[in-house]
This record gives sequence, C-alpha cells and structure tokens, in this order.
Amino acid sequence: MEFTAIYYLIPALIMFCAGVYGFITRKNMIAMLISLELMLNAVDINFVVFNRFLFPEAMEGMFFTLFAIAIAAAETALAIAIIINIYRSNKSVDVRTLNEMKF
Amino acid sequence: MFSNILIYFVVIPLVMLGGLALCQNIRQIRAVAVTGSLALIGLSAYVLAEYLGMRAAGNEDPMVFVDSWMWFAPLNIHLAVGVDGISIAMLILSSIIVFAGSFASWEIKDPKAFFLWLILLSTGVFGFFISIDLFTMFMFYEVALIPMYLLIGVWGSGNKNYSAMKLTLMLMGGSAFLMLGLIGIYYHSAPEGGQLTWNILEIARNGSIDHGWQTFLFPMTFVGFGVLGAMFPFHTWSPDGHASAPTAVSMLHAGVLMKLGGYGCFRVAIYLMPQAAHELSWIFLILTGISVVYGAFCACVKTDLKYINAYSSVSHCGLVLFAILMLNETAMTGAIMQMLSHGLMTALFFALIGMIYGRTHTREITQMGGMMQIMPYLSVCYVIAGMASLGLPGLSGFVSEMTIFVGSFQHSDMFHRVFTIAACCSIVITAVYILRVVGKLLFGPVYDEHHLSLTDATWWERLSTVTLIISVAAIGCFPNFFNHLINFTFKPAIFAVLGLN
Amino acid sequence: MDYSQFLTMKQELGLLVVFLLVFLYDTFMPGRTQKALPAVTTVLMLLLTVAGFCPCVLGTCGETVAFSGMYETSPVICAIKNILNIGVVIVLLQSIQWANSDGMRMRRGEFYELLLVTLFGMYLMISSRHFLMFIIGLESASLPLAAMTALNKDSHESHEAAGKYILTAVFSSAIFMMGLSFVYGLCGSLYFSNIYVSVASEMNLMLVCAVAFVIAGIGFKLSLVPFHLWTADVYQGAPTSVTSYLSVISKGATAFAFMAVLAQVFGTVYSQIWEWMLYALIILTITVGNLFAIRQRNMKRFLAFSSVSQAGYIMLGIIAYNAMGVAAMMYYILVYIFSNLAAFGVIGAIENATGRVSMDDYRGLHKTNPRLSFAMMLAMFSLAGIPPFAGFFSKFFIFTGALNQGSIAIYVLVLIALINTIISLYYYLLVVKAMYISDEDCVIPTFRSACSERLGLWITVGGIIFLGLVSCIYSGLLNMMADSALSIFFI
Amino acid sequence: MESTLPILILAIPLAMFLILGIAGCKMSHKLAAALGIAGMGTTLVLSYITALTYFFAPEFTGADGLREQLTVFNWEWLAFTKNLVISLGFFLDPISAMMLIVITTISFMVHLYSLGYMEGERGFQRYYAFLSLFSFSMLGLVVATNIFQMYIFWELVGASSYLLIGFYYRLHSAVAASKKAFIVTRFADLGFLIGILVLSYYTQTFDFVKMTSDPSWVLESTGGATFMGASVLTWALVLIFTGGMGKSAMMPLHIWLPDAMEGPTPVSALIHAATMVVAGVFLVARMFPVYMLEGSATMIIVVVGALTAFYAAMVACAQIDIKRILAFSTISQIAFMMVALGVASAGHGEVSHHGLGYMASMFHLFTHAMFKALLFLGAGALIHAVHSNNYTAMGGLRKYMPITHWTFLIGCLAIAGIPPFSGFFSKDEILAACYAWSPYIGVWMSMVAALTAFYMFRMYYLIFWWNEPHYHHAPHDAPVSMSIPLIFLAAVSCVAGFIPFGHFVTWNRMPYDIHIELPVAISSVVIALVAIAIARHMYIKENPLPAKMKAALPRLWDWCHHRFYWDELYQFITHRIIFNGICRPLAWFDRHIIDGTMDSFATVTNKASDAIRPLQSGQVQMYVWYYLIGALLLAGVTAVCVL
Repeated sequence: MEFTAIYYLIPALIMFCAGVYGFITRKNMIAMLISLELMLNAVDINFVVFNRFLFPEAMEGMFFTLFAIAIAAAETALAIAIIINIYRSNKSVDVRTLNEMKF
Repeated sequence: MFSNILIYFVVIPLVMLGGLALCQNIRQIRAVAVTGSLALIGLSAYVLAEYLGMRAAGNEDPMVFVDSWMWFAPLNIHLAVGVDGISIAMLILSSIIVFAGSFASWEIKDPKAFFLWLILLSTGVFGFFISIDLFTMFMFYEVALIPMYLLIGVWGSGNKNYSAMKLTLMLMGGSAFLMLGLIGIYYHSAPEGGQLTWNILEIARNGSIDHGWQTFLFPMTFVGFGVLGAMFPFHTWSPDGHASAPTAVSMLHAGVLMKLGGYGCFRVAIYLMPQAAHELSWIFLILTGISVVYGAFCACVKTDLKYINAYSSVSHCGLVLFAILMLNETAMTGAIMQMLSHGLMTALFFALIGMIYGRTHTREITQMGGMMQIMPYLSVCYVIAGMASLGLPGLSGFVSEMTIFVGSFQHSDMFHRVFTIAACCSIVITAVYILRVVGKLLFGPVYDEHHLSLTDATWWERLSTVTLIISVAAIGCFPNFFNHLINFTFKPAIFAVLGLN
Repeated sequence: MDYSQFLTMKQELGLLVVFLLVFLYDTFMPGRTQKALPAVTTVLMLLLTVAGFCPCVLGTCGETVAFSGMYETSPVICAIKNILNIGVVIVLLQSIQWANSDGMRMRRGEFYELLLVTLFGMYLMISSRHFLMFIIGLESASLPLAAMTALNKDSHESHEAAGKYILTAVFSSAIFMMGLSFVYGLCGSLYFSNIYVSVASEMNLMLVCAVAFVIAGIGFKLSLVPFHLWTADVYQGAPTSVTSYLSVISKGATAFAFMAVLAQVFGTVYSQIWEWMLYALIILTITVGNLFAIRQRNMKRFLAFSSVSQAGYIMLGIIAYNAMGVAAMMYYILVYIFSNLAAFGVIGAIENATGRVSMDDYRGLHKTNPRLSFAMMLAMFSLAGIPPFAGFFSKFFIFTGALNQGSIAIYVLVLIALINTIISLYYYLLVVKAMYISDEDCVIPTFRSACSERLGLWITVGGIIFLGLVSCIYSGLLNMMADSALSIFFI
Repeated sequence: MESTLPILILAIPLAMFLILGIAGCKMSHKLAAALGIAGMGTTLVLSYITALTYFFAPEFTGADGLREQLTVFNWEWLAFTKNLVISLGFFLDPISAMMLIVITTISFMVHLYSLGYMEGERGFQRYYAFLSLFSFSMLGLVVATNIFQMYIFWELVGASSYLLIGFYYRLHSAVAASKKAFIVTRFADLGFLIGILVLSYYTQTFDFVKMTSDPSWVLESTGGATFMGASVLTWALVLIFTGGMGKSAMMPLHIWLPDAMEGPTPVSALIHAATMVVAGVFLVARMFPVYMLEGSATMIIVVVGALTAFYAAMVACAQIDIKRILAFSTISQIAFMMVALGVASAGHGEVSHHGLGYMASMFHLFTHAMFKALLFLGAGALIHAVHSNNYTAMGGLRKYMPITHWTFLIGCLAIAGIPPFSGFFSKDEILAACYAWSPYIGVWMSMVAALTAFYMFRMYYLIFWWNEPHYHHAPHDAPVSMSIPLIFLAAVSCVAGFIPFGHFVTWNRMPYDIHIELPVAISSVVIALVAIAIARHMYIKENPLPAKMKAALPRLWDWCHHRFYWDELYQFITHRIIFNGICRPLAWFDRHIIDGTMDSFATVTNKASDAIRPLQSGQVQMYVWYYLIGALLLAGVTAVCVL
C-alpha cells in the first residue's frame, strides 16, 4: 500500500476540524488555546505534505511551516500572557466570563 | 479665476463667513450680514444688466460668463461656471431672500453661529446656481443642505429634533439617488467616445446619452432633485421641517432651497436626458399632479400656520415640477416663474408667520384672531402674501400659474391637458385655505385679550417684508421682463431633440 | 546573496532605526527623561514621514523587487506607507498626553515599541509579494496589537478586549493559513506572481475555499462582516490611543494589502470568484455596521461600528478592480485617517480630562468646549461625507471609481451603499445633536486640553478641510496608480 | 383716438388706490374722501368724454352706420407664445363705452354717497382705497381687448369685492360672507379659466376682435373636435359661461350674492347691483358672436337664466332683510339679461328679432344699474336711519323720509316695468325677444316680471306704509351728500328709457330702431299693475292676510324663506363632503400613511438594528462561530454559483 498525499491530508483536515470544534465548544481558555494549536498544526501538516508529495522540487512549504510554527509559538505565548492577566482579574479562565462588552 | 464675475457669488459669502468669524458683537454681525447681502443683490443686478446687454447685442450662446477651471484633472472635474436667464433669475431670487432673511433674523439668539450657518447655506445655494459642472453642482447642493440640520435643531422650535433629522435624512436620501444619477451621467457623457465630462454644456453638445441608460438615470436624478422639490410622496419632510425651523431658515429653505430641486430637475434631468423625460414624464406628471392638488387639500385642514404654508408649498412646488415635465417652452418658462414667485411669496409668508409667532408665541390659528386690529401692518402684508399665493393678478402668483396652465394646455396630448385641468383646480382650493387662514387669523374679533398689548412691526421687519412685497409685485406687474429673461434659455437646444414645440 | 538588496527596503530600515532609537532611549535613558519619550518618538516618526516624502532620502524612484521577488516597492507602495506614517504621527501626537499619565508610567516604552513593530509588520504586509512575507507581516502587525490592547492593566475591559482579540486573531490566522495551504497545494508556489499565472486553470472547490479563507483572514483585520465581531469589543476595551491606531492605521494598511492580494494573486479569477464574494461582503459590512452603530452610546464602540461600515466603503474601491478605484481607496484611507483621528482626538482629550466616553456625556458640549465640539462635528461631517469636507470627496471618488466598472450590478451595489450613507448620516448627526442641540445639566466642564492634543486636532481638522479641496492629492494618487505596475492587473 | 384719456381713465383710480392704500392711514378722513371723490370725478368726466366722443363723433361711425371697434392701445403684457399674448389694452366698442358710463356714474354716486354713509367709520380711508381699486378693476374689465385681460380684471374685481364685503372685518358674518363670495366666484372662475384654455388651444388667440369679427373661423379652428360627446367649442363656451354664472350669481352659483350684503350698503349698490354682477352678462355679450354659433351653449344660458330669474323672484317674496330682497331681485334681473342674450342668438324665431335680445339685455343692464343702485342707496338711507336691515323694524317711513320715499318709489316702479320709467322699456324689449324666441319662455318671463312687481311693492309697502313701529329716534332723511345721488339716480331712472338705445348698442354695431311691441307691452304692464295691486292690498297696512297666506302654504314659505335650502346644500357639500370627506382623510392619510411610510423606514431600520443585536453577543466562541459560518457560506455559495 502506497501512502499518497491524501492519507496525510485527511487526518490533517480532521485535526483542523477537531481544533475548530474544540475551540468553539471548550469553555476553558487554555483548552481553546490547545484547540487553536491543533488547527495551526493541521495547517503545517498540509504545507509539508503538499511540498513533499506535490511540489518536491522546492522547499517553500517546509519553510512556511517553520515560520508558521514560530508564529504559533509567539501567538501562544502572548495568549497565555493575556489569559493570565484575565485570570488575575476574573479569577477564572472560563471564556464565558469575557462577556462584559456586548451588543 | 477672479476675472469671472460669477465666482464672486461664492467669494462674497465666503468673505462674509470670514467676517462673521471675526465679529465681536451683534452690531458687527448685522453689519456684515446686511452689507454682504446688499453686495449680493448688487452683484446679481449687475450680472442681470450685463446679461441683458449681451443678449441685446445678439449673443446667442446658451450660457454666458462661461468659464471653467480644472480641479480634479484625472476625472475631468472642473469648477465650471456659467449662467443663463434661469440661473440669473434664481440668483436674484436668492440674493433678495438672503437680504430679507437677514433682516427677519435681526434679533436671533446666538447670532454669530446662526449667521455663519445661514451664510454657509447661501454659499451652497449661490454656488449651485452658478455651477454648470455636475460635480461642483452636487457639492454645492449638499453644502446647502447640511446647515439646515443645525439651523433647525438649534434655533428651531417645537419638535425640532425630529423635524431636523427627518428633513436632513430625507433630503440626503434624495441626494443619494442623485449622486448615483450624476456619476452615471458622467460615465455616459460621451456616447461617441472621447473625453468623459461633467460639464452640462458639453454633455448636451456631445449628443444624447444612450437611451437605455437615460431611462435608468432620469428617474434617479429626477427623484433626487424632486425630493427637495417636495414631490409627492417625498414631501413629508417639508411640513415638519418648516414648522420647526426658525423664521429666516424657513424663508431661505422654502424660498430658495426648494428651488434647487426644480432647477436641478430641469438643468440636469430634463436638459440632459430629454428622451427619457419625454417617455417617463407621465409617471412623474401623475406624482406632481397629485402633489399640486393633494398639498392644497391638506393645507385646508391644518391649523398650524407653518403647516398650512408648508403644504401650500408642496402644492406650489408641485406645480413647478409639473410644468417642467410638460416639456414645452411656455410651461417651462412658467415653471421658472413659479419658482421665483413661490420663492418670494412663501418667504414673505414665513417671515410674517415668524413675526406673528414671535409676538403671540403660538402658530395655531384657533388660538388667534383679529390680528388686523392688533398689528395692522403685519396683517396687511399677510393678506398681500395670501393674495399672491392664491393668484391675484398684479402679484407674482398669477402670472406664473397662468403661464404654466396656458403652456401646459398647449400640449398636444389629451392626457397632459386633462391633467392640466386637474392642476388648475388647485387655484380654488388655494383660495379656500388662504381665505380660511386670513379670515380666522386676521379678521373677526380679537381672540385672546392678551394679544391686545402686542406691538406692530419694527423697522427691520418692515424692511424685510417690504422688500419681498415689492419683488412680488414687480414680477406680477411686469411679467414680460422675466418671461423674456427666462424664455430665451428654452429656445435652442432641448426641444430640437424632441421635435417638440 | 546580495546584501545591497536590503537597501531597497529604505522605509523599513528607516522605521527600524526609529524603533531602535526609541528602544535604546527607553532602556538606557534615566527615569526623569523618560517623560520625553513620547515626544521623542513623535519627532522621530515625524522625521521618518518627512523623509518618506523626499525621494532622495528614502523614497524609491521606481519599482524595485528584492529577495527574489518576495519584496517589492514602488511609488504607490511608498505613497501608502507615507499615508500610514502621517497617520501614525498624528496618533503619536495625540497619545502623548495619555502616555504621560500616571497609570502609564511603567509601560510607556512598551506602547511605542509595540506600535512601531506593528507598523513594521504593516510595511512588510504591503510590500510583500510572497505569502510567507505576507504572513510574517500580518502576524507582526496583529499580535503586538493584542498586547497593546491589554496595556491598560487596571481595566477589566482592557483584558477582556485583549483576550477576545488574541483568540479570534489566532483563529482567523489559522483559517487564513489553511486557505494558503490550499493555494499552495493548487499552485505549488507562494509567490504572488506564480499563483497569479496558474490560478485560473485551477477552478475547483478547493480554490473557492482558498479564496474565501484568504478573504476571511484578511477581512478579519479589516473587520468585514461577518468577520468583524471582535471589532467593537476591542475598540471599546482598548486604550483610546490604541483604538485610534487600530481603527485607522491597521485598517488602512490591511485594506491596501487586501487589494494587492486580490489583484496580484487572484486577479485572474476576479469575475469568477471574488467579485461576488465582495458584493456580499460589502453589502453586509456597510449595512450591519450601520445598524449596529445606530444604537451605540459609548463613543468608542460607536466609532468601532462606524469604522466597520467605513471598511465596506473602502472595499468599493477594490471591487471596481481598476486604477481609479484603487486610487480612490488610497485617498479614502488618507481622508479616513484624518477624519477618524479627529474624532478619536476629541474622544481622547475628553477621556483624559474627565474620563467620560459616553455620547450622553457630550450633551451641551459646545457651550463649554466649543472648539472640541467643532472639531468633532467636522469629523462627523467628514465621515458622513458632507461637503466641503474631505469625506465628501473621498466618498464621491470611491463611488465614481466603483461605477467605472459599469455593470448594472455595481450600480445596484453603489445604490445600496448610498442608501446606507443616510443611515450613517443619522448616527453621525446624533453626535452633533448631542453636542449642539441637546441640553444637559451636568455638562462636561470647560477644560483646556493638552498642547499636543490640540496640535493633533488642528492638523486633523486642517486635513479634513483641505484634503478634499486641494485637488492634487487625489489627482496625484490616481496618476501614480495609473502609471504603476499594479495597473496591469486591472481590467 | 388719442390714448391719453383712456390711459388716465384706468390710471387715476389705480393711483388713488395706491395713494390711499399706502398713505391713507396718515390722512384725515376728509382728505381721503376728497381725494377719492376728486379722482372718481375726474375719471367720470374723462369716461363721459371718451364714451360720448365714441358714440357721437362721426369718424367712428361708418357710412352705413356701422360703428367701429377701436383698440385705443394694446400693450403686450405677457407673451406666453408667439400667438398667445396677454395684452393690456383699451378696447372701445358700443358696450364698453356704455359700461364706462354706467360704471363711472354709479361709482361716482357711491363715492359721494359714502361720504355721508360711512362718516366716522374706522377704516374710512381704506374704504375709499378699495372703492378706487374696484373702479379700476371694473373699468379694466370692460375695456379688455382680449379674454385674458378680462380674466385678469375679473379676478381683480373679485378681490376688491372680497375686500369690500369684508370691510367690517370684526364681524364674523362679514368675514364669512366675503370668504364665501370669493370662493364661489373663484370656483366659477376656474370654469372660465379652463374655458379660456380650451378656446385658446384651438384658436391660438385671446383677442376678442379676432374671435368675434369672424366667428365662423373659430368654429373651423376647432376642427370639429369633440370631448365626451359635445363639441369642444360648446365645452369652451359653457365653461366660460360658468365664469359668468359665478360673477353674475346665476343658479346654482348664486349663493354668495345675498350674503355679500354684509358689506356696506353703498358697496352693495356699486358692486353687487350695478356693475360687478353684470360682468357675466357683459362677458357673454362680449363673446356674443361666438355664442351665436353654438345653439347648445345658448340654450344652456336661456335655461339657467330662466330658472334663476324665477327662483330668485320666488325667494325675494319671502325675505325679511330688505337688502336681501334687493339682492334676490338683482339676481332675478340679471337672469333677465342672461335670458335676453340667450334668446338673441340665431336659430329660433324670426330673423328680424336676431340681436334684439342682445340690445335689450344691454339696455336692461344700463337701466337696471341705475334703478338698482338707486334702490340700494335708498335702502342704505333707510338702514342708516333705523339701524336695521329688516323691514320689521320699519314701517310708515314715508312721513319721516320723504326724499327717500319718493326716490325709492321711482326705483320700484322702474323695476316693476311701469311706463314711463326706464325699466319698462328695457324689460319690454326683453320680453319681446323672449316671445319671439319661444312663447313658453315669454310666458315664463312675464310671470317672473309679475313676481318682480309683487315683491318690490311688498317691500315698498312694508317699509313705507304698513304699521309704524316704535322708533327710539324719529328717523329722518339722509344728509345732502346721500340725497344727491338718490335724486340724481331717480331722475336718470325716469328718463333713461327714452334713450334711443338701439342706435348705440347692438350686436352687429348697426343702428336698430326700438319699437314698442304693443301686445307684449300692454300685457306686461297690466300684469305688473295687477301684481302691484295685490301687493298693495296685502301690505298697505297691517292686516292678517299675509300671515294667513303664510299659514296656508307653510311649505312654500319655508322653502322660499330659506332660499330653497341652497345654502344648506352647499354647506353640506363643502363641509361634510369636501372638508370632512376629502380634506381630513387626505390630511390623515398624509400624516399616517405617507409620512408613516417615511417614518417606518426609520422604524424598520431601528427594528432591524434591534433584531441583529444578538449577533454581537459578547461571547468569543459565538464570534468565531459566525466567522466560520461566514467563511464557509462565502465559499459554499460561490462554489454553487460558479462551479
């Protein structure tokens, strides 16, 4: 059995959807962050797979992935910092407490 | 740029704005307002004389004093000016009303801001009338609209917030359609290729706009301007707006601003898109015909003086649009004369209503009576205004209405003639509501004993009203002068296209 | 590798220098001189702006490509960067008073450094011709903003805004990158030019999704409906200076970048795919933004929704897909910067002096603070598009540009947009009404705003009045656009 | 003819109006009156010179006796199109010359009379100003060279009539009456205007000379066009006649005239008896050659006239207010003139009588103006003396007011058609013309003539004989300024009948010899005498006979007394139907439907704004959810559409 691109892409898509699902349903902000990480990683997989299977002559996808990982790390760090901030003032990491401003 | 005389119609108000900004006290403000408006009257008189001289010398150009300065080169937008008889008539009208309006607001509170806005408004008005570039025309049009909001909102009375907002939004709604129409015209201004242009004369010269587009753009522009011309069913801003506006603003608004609508309908919608006008006129004839009769009927039952006058304006301005749509020389001449006439007499009306309201603090005719005994001068003026409104010969209303009726009835189509007869009926209804007001307000015994202590007009009020009355009588007594002034414009271009007349 | 390529990035380098100087000043200068940091930053930024206008110093005379086509600069790009610079100077000017307030003493430097970093990101975003560069620019323009939003440590709202912002932003960038991965999968390259060439032959569901995701990702930053929901909360929660920065600079840069992406990447599928997407988005954006704005009482939130609907108008310049439209868009951005900053300047001044931001607090303002209310009124008129203020011209030109496309559909779209201007006029007039017409017992007392704030207001008011009347600005932009390499992408 | 005098005839009253109107309030009463009277006097002299020159100077009469039509001057006032031009001019032909005499005479008399009658009234100067305005307008009307000039002055007389009726503006009744007069005539003028429009559309001219000199051309120019079954010419003429109906108070547009008696009595004499109300007759006479073409139009004139004459005479028998009686008598007499004009047209009767009715009508106009003015002024003197309009407050006055009594009696005899007073001659011609046209109409009109004699003498006896009530102050004759006009007019009424009117005024401007048709004359005199005798029997002194008759025919009395409920009908139409049925609903419609629609745009926007509020729920996850849905929808919908 040969592993074509689709075998990698479908798990990536599932990962992405799981991330989206998790992001929308989890109430804990940390969990949401994890979901986000899932989504970003799914994207990374996509890039790598495309590069590896479809366009192996250049390394654009790989490089993009590297940068994307870095960006994801930065995002997470910033998000964690802000969540901590929120925890300080709200004593909670429940996303539902972020509802002071609306309408 | 400053060698063109017309540009001073905008420069003078701008200088006045600057002068007002520097004013320290009420005397200076009044001085600026009076000097400026006198200068404007003088300027328009000068332009009129020059124009007549040029025509007498055999000048056959559609417009004179034409000049154009590039503004936004890539879009070919110019600051283009030029006048013909119609614009000159409108300029004279505006300057007279600005003059009278300045006197009518002699003792307004917070005069500096008031006059600033008022003069800004008149800048827009003058700019509109001298422009022949669609862009600048539209720009000045909107410049004239927005000060209304503050003028009514701050200095108004009654339900002023609602009225001011309604007026502004409805008029801006009209100008939304208008803007689309104007840009559309621009993009179809050169049917045979070549440079697109905003210049009205050039568009007219370039030949007719593509027919399919005309049928789309004509309603846009006509409705856009028609809103300001109080066309049914877009007239409802008028009663509320006028009722809440302070005196001078009502004067300027009903007297001049509503004329922008009629003028624009002619200058843009009809002049540039005659075929569509010819084909679609029946729809708008029905609407304006309704305006004419309907406004008059509504005025019959209102008890607030300003509402009565506002509905009367709906009726009279409806007649303007009605006549324009007849697409013949006489009726259109009548339309312009009606604009002049209505502008002057309605300004007179609003001035008087403001003066009466300033004394009695009510505009309900049921709360007043016998004013003739208390303030005879104002009452007599009111009767004169009423007579002008109901079309007494010798005053302006008669000549304009008759020109419209006779002109409209010359239309070869039976439908148009029948509608003319329907519109004629308004003269009876007008008589009904005018006499009803005159009878209740001025005649009869004094209703309220407290009114007995009220005083008659002051000198500035007299000056304001006398100016207007003289103008009304001048048109009424020497109509042929104005007729010729206006008439010339309708001779050349437009009817040739239609094969009418 | 030829390191002289870096020299084509003159503006970026200049900005980097400014950033470094500010950073060094903040880090190494003694405490008592720290109060001068805002002023120093402003002056430095001003110098950069001035330099940007002198071609001999910073500006590039022609179109240059660097880093094997990842980076591009051209007169048009320089122009938009200059426009952003002007906006940043005004924002900085207006923030001096706030940055020097007690609560900000410890974080003064952070604000300026983060701000400059985001600006740098925007530069990259505008100049990039490769999606990697683009995403780096986008993220560095977006992530520090979350930190800036949270800058107001004592305010719960500030935290909440930052939380919402970071979560949605990351989500959005995930979607965006997903879209990019699709594009990559289809075209095998992330260079704009390569994609442009090959994208038309790849019409399939994946491409449609890719375009939709890219539009969503960038639309998020532009706050197009329905990707706009963070806008109001973040604008409200963030410190006023950050909000003003967010609302004009970030939006302006993104709008231009959006245009570049749509034209240079997906230009060949304009009429097939994204024209209709934009129709829907524009109508939604303008309408929903307006409908929400009607009911707002908090001035910042109010301006947030107003900026949502303004974004819709900005999009009209893109949908036309022609040089005239894009020039009008740039002009619109410029005018919008001035108008909105005038409004935020007033809001900021009042907030700094009294801490009040509700529209109801503005009642009767003209009696106590006539100049502030005058500036606010001009800003509102300009935003609403009332002549003779600049907003009128920008609106008119953007409509003219859009209608240049000529189809009936665009006429309908513009008509909808025009009808929406009436709604927008309504809520802008509400502010004017509050200040000039409504009477209130507890009016905000007369106060004298700081020198810097006044200067900022004078500049913006001057801009509002003169930007429209002085015709060479728009004409220049249009000519520049017509000459630029971008114009080959247009129909 | 030299145009200076004609210009002055119009200019002097106008100048007087402007002077008195603008500066009047600064003047003393005496000065104002002196100015007014002097002005009118000058006009009188000038008019007489002009008219008499016209009638007697040989150069205006052709060799065959044909009188020329002179357009003394004709200034373009407003040019609608090349052909349709309103000119202001001075047109002199027999009828306008005659009208000049009538108007200036009566007007001067009224000016003079008012000096005494209006003495000390507030607004005395205003009164003279308005009188001058009226004289100006009326003179302009009769000398109009074109139909539009006539319309202009037509409106002006309407307005001056309005102002004068409402002279006592403090009284509700006067204000209401003036309003009514204006609106009713305005309504009629609408018909007039439309008539002018229709006529001018086809003929492309307003000019009288052009229309009347060759009427068949008018017929041709319409090209046989029809509208709703009738020819357009009929329509035009009937509509123009409508205008005349309004001014001349023909049924059903007569209702304003009785109320117009709220004005000062001299005004009633001038406007509502002698001059303005005959404008309708004058209009038809002016257009007579055109009317002759259209049998159906003249038929309508005859029918309307005959009905009105009878109706007004009936009503006059049951009125209490002496001015009302005179008003209805005026209506009735004008109807006589109308009928005469109607029967003058071709198509009926003997050829020799063509044009007789026209002459008779004009003759009656002339004599009626004199004796009706006399009667009104006499009534004014009575009212001045007893301070009441009702005959119930009078009685036996012959002893107290001999001058008034005798002059009034002359007036009554004149109107009753007793020779040798002027009314006899003119009425006789009318009846002769009627008999010639159709015996039925002749009999009908004779009956009306009998009624006329009856109600006039009923009034006469009730005022001057009957039972003398208790007077607080003994009534006495009016002062000299009031008596002179009475005596003068009485004298004119005595002799005017002997004027060879046919030599001056005929429809074709050829002289025509009047000869009394004995059968008609004798029978009508007999009938009149019988009617007078009945009146004398019933009313010479107090007796139960009138009351008995009233009781015998209560219904008839009620209907007559209430003028056949026309006013109530109008009240119903205007108030119930037009005001409450049209105006109010329209105003409601405007406020609630039209304006409501406009407001509803705002409301709907607000509602929509409310409705989408939950979108911005404040929950990040919802934001993201909408984001996702948006992105997917964008992709999905596009994919469905594109792929």
